[in-house]
Amino acid sequence: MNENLHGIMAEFREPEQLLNAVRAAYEVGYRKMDAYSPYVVEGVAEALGFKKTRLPLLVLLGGIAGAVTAYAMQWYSAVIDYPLNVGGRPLHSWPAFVPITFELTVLFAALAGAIGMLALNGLPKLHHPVFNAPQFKRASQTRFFLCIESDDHNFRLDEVRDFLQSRNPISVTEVEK
Amino acid sequence: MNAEVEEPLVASGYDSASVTQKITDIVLKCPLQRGWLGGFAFAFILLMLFNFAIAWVLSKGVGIWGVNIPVAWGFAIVNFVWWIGIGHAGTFISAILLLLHQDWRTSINRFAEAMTLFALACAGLFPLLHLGRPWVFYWLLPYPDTMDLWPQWRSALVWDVFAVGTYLTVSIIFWYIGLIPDLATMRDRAERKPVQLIYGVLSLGWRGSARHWKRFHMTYLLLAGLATPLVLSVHSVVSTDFATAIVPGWHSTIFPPYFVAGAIFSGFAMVLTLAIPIRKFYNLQDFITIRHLDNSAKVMLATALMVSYGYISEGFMSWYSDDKFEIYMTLNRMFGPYAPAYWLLIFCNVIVPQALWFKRIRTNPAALFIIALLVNVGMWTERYVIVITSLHRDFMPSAWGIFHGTRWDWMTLIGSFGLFATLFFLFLRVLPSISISEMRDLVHKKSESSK
Amino acid sequence: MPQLFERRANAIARATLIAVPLVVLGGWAVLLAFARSDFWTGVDSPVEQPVPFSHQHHVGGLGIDCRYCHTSAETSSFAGIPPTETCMTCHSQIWKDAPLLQPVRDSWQTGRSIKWTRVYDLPDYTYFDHSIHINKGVACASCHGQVNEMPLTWKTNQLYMRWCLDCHRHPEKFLRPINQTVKMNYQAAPNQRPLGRQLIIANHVHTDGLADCYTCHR
Amino acid sequence: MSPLTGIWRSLDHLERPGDGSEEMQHREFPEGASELSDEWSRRQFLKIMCASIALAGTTGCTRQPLERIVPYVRQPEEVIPGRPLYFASALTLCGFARGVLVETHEGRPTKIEGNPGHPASLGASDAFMQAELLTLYDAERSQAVIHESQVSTWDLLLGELAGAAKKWQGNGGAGLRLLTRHETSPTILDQIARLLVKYPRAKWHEYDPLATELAAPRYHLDKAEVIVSLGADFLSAGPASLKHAHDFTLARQPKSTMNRLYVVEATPTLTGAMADHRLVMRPDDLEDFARTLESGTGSKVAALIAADLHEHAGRSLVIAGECESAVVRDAARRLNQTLQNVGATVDYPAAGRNSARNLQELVTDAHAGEIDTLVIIGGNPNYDAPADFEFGTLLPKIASTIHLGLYRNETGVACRWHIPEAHELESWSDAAAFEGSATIIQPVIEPLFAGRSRHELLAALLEEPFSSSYEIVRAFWQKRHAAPDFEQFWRKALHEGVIEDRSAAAPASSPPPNPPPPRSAGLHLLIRPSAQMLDGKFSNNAWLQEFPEPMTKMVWDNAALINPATASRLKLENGEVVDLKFRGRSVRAPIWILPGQAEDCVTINIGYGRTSSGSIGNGVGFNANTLRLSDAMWGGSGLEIGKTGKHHDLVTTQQHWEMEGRDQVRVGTFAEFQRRPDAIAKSAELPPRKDETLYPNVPDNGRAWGMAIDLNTCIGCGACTVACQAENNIPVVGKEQVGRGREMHWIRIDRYYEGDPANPAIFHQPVPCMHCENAPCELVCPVAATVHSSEGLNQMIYNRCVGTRYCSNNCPYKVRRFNFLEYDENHFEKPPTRKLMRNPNVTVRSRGVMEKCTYCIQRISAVKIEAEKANRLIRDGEILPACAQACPAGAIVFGDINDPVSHVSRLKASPLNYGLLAELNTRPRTSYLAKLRNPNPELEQI
Repeated sequence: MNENLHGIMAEFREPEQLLNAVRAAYEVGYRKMDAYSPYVVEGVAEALGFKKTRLPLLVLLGGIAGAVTAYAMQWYSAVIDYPLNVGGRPLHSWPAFVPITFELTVLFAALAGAIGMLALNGLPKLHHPVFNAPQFKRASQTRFFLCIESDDHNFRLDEVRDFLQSRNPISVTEVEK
Repeated sequence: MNAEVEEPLVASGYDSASVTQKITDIVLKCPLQRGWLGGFAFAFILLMLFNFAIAWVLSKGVGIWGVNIPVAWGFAIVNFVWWIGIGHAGTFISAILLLLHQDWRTSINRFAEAMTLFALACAGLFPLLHLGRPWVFYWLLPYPDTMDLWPQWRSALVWDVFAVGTYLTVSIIFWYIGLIPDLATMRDRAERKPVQLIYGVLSLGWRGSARHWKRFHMTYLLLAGLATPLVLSVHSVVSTDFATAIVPGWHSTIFPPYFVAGAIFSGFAMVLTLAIPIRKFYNLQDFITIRHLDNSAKVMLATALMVSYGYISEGFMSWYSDDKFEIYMTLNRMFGPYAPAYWLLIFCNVIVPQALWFKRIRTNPAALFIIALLVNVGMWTERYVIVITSLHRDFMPSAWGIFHGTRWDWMTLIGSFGLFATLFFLFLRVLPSISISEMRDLVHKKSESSK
Repeated sequence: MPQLFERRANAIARATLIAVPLVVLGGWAVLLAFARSDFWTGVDSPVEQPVPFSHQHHVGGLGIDCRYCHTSAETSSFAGIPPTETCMTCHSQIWKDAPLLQPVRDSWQTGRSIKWTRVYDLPDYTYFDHSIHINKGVACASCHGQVNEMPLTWKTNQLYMRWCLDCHRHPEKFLRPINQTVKMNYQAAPNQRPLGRQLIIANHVHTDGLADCYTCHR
Repeated sequence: MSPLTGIWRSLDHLERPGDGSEEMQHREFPEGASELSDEWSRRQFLKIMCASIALAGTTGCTRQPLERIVPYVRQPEEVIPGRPLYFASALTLCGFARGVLVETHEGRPTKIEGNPGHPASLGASDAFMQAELLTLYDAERSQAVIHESQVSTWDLLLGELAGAAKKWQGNGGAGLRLLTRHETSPTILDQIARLLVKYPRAKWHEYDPLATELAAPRYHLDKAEVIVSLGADFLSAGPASLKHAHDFTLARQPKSTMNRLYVVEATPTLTGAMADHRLVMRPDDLEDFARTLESGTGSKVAALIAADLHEHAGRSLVIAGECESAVVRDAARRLNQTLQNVGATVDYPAAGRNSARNLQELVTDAHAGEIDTLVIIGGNPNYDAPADFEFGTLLPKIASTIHLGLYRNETGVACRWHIPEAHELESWSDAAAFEGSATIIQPVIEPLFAGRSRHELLAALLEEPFSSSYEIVRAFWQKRHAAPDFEQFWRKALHEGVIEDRSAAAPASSPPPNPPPPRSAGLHLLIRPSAQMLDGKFSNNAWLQEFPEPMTKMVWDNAALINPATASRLKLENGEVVDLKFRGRSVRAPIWILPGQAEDCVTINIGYGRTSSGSIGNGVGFNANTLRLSDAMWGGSGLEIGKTGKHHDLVTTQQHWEMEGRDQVRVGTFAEFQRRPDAIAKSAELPPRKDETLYPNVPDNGRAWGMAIDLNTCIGCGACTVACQAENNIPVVGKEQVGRGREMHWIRIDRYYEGDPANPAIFHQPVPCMHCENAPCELVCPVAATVHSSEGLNQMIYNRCVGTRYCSNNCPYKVRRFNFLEYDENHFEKPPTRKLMRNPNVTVRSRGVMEKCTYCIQRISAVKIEAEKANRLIRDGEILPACAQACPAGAIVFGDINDPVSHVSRLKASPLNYGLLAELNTRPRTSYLAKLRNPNPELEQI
């Protein structure tokens, strides 16, 4: 069979079709597949067997890092490195250290979230096989796609095509690597 | 919101295709209109005026402004606070309303966020220009210097640096993340290769994978969750620039909430000031419907009431505190040399918004537009009153003085509109000014519910 | 739909995303390092003078005391640059016609001063007083280095504030017995720190407030 | 110190006359200045600061420009580079010497202080004395001999004089006239005497616009318990004012007794502000008052005051103003005699009349054409002579007119010859103090502009072989003190700065007698010297132009002062320009409404409206001399005011004069004080107790600097303001900037009124930085540019300041000043001479940084270093901030408040001590002593 095959892609008009197709494919036993849609379709990801993401944890860690960095920096510089008598206030004026601690917490958390999202999504990925699909342009506009990939362990070209055809898509195409 | 009386969020007869087309065509298809060119040219002229004013103040010093002793803070700070305030609506709409599941935010959050960024850009400039020696601004940042010195963490100005810096960064991230799917759409709808390439790079190769969508949404929610306290904190920190001082009229515990309310108030005013012309100009009445205007107006009304409460409690507290300095300051605000400014702000921020109690006015774009403009003026005046009248007569009568903005002050203020408008006009031309993916979602949900 | 980008675009894109922050940070680090470099601060690079005066010869070779020329080092904020007269006390007798010394003789005849170039040049807003340092056991060499080994004169420290602070916060690291302050051949004691602590008492060094801003800035 | 300092280069200097300017530019003490050439490196520095935008992230990496060190060729043995030298000399006011100590750095005078050993200054100074320094360095002083408005030379003048001399030898000097200001210099008087012997028919005239009373009485205010001033501003005007202020405050201390001061005057003065009872009346009413005071009958008030005087016979004193009519002055004198005050509190020295004739005679002779050569030595008669003399029209009538003066002023311009005069700090001379003791005036710097001394000109007239001023003066004193110990005498005289030699008793000048003004309704004109310009002598002095007038707080202008009631009656308002018509002459002047001014009295100050003063003084204010008549030198009745509908912006440094019940100045009576000493200071809101705080008590390093300002003795003269300006390189910013509220003075004098605007109580309060222990300014600075020192100083670090100006907003006292522009490069600070005058121990602040009072940290450091070197403690009073040193009333005291016996600690322990706005819990280190009044209880009832 074609070594240069990325997978087989079906194009649907309605999100519900996609959702059902994915559920079915999963039951059949396909795992290495992905769905593409112009906006988020509830349930598809779960149907693909994608349960939970580690993003929240990343964000939490980022936040903690920010808080610690901020407070440590302020405490060290004001108490240890160059203690100065500022208006008779204590060197360790912790209430005054809170705002910056808060801000850096948010900053680090946000950065962690954004970078984490890109990293986990493997973005940027300017070149991707699915773009080879002629009609894939519409994936970002109106249509819904399901692509069952060739490296799935029970990928059989004909079975997959038949399976997808059975979900009455607009079209079914082979996607080159 | 009970649906039967509610105006729809999107006019009927739209599916994701037409939505996509209508929004992307503004950028990709429709030719340069005369209106856009004219507006841009005017904005650009103002921007050049801004540059000139900045060049002059950098070469001569802040002495060209009206600032003096006792009124050592002038327009620069007033403009800073004003712009920052305006910069609050965007994040408020996209973050807080998102968490509150207000899906009417959908069609206005994109350019509200853009507005936030451009407002922050203007705001960010003023503290720098305000400095006596702008070329050493970086001494406010912590870094290993040759003097073993650090910023003075007890100063609210340092908090400001971090607050505004964080807010700017997070807003950009939030905005950009939200843009990615739309950039992909642009990439796929663009005809010309270079345009495709540009949007292609910017969209980072987004392909709408379900897993990606999942993480995308998660991130978007998390960011919203982070931005919500942030947006509240930023203007609170800005308010501490005043509240941590001992100056009568500044030293007040109500400042943080009262500043935040004021910020959102002025923010929504600016949203309307922009939305109403845009929807007309690009015939987006179907997306930015009367309902959006109505809701925004409601938010304005609510925040206007909070701000009014702020004014009242300020007056009450100064009487209640029985502090001779506070009392004098309050009376001086109302009846002193700057009384006209005070009554102007009361008129714009307290009296005028009362009109928004009436649906007829809330749903009348023209009226709303005028009210929004008045509120913008009113909020600027409020900051002017807070800064100037508090300073010009504080503790030592012997040191009392008066402040007048010079023509350079006004040039810098007006010029900053130029910067804001220029950026905004460019934004309209190169980016989808309404979130396409979210609109699709909306249209979809709508068709669902109609089924 | 044809691919908009080739395969390698992915690698390039990721590389740039990682490179940009690295370059920015790196550049900043380089800038910081440069500011502290001897090249920028001019440490160890001889300063051109109207007369190529050799401390090595006069101090190291002839063993002339610092204070013979820098007369006010012990009494005034300014250590003093010798008037032409001082040079002529010897050079009216020896090296009378050395071409190198022509500027000195000119100055002596015309009554116009020799214009030396500063080697240790503090900013105008920083006030340093030689006398108090000498009188409290801070040696000439502590700041000026082994001038007795300098054929031409250069500075041996960067004169950054943190450098001043180092001694103002921990004088014990540098103090000498007062009678050793002008000695060029002084060997730092192995037990400098404990010795230093004793010297703080012995030399009546009041350490509190040494790091006050007003100690140096007015 | 070497007496030769002044002349060690003057011989080679002689060969090159008239190249002052060139000298200035290129040879400004290259030998002397073995230190950085300041102004250059500073400009460079600014540029590089700007460049550092590019280098963000690497402070301190602004590479220093190459700087030169310029050593001496031959180092004067008394000079130690980096250490100042002090010379005792004297400056004259109306001709009378006031001893000074001049601080010089490498040959550059940088500060003037009073000479503690001198009877007329007692170590104190006033604004004029302080500001002389600026005049010395004024690049607009005349720099070349001018003949027929062409640059000429001294030698050519000598030639012309030689020609004239032949004629004079023939006719005994007929037609030769000498016009001087009031002269007390023994040497000058001697030279003139010899000239008059040589040319018996030559005549000498003296004219001084502020001529002091013939044989001025000498007051001993320390001995007087009840003082009545009849229009006399003895505390702040005249050559003895410093002594008066000093003695007055001695008797003002609230001990078992405290002196009582009645002041009767028409226009508010500093003396009036100090009064326990201030009676406001027109000059003609004042005469009646004087009479009733004598008779003890008449008005009840007068009777009560008279009674008080008689109660204190022998311990009382009546002082008549020099501007008052003979009637008043004679009354005062008779009163003092009947009260047996003469010999106790006042002496009337024998009228040592000198042979000078007055200006009147000169004018008559000139019109009679009897004068062919008029030599004007100093002065500016063409500007300040009485208007009816028409001096301007008279000068051209004289064949040869020669003017010697510091400036080519109105007179210099009108004379055929003008010779630049050497400043008193540039040349040798001598002068007598008000009470007769002489002082050798020794120069502290080479003549900057090749000026000539009066001695040299007189010597030339005497056709004596050239000898320097030094030789002339020394020769005179050798003759006067012909003794073998002359050398010691001479050195002692120079070192002490005063010669106990009454034989040089000051012959006072002949005053313009003021006839009793004819009674008449209508407005009364009062012409008074200016507290800033004096008689115009200082009109090109930017420090004094920007020195707030003590009563009006006005700068860069003079005005027609008028009482509120009169103003409202005539519908006049501040700044309205009016025509003042007085006996057929008129002048345009802006109105200023002044509380405490007598009704229907208009006061105008002379010294303004100059036309040939220089770029600073020209066209500032209006010329009051145009209304000054020889028979009404100090004004008179018959003034009319005509409206013009024009307006002139008048600028003051204080707009609001009410205290708004905030107790800045706390006042009580002596009686209250005796009953409950602490009642007065505690009359207002009290600060929180020391332990009412969440903050840790910051330990200091043993010393804690503090300051106490005694409002009871402060007379509000403002000497501190100018002294501070001189000491701390404080820039002048000009009228426009002051108008915008940007004056730079580190210590200001606040003036408050209380009560009836017709005759309010007037308070003065000096306000420097309070050096708060809980300093609000420090808390808000984002870059730690202002923080606390271990000795409790509120440090301001200019080079760290980024200029957010938050500290100023948060300073309740508003004592911080900001460099809104590059003031160091403005018109007043730019001239190269100004750079020489800088105090090398104080940083010159660049644009965009905050600055404020430092308690004169440079002086603290200097003393600390000396004490440390000697391993000794700092003595109490060893450190004197400039303001404290200048204050004639000793009202400002500085020291260590940790030392319980230090003067400042004792003052702070006084029950009168209170902190300004201390209820804000700022814990100011500068505190005030409440003001006491000692009113006459019976008079209170009326």
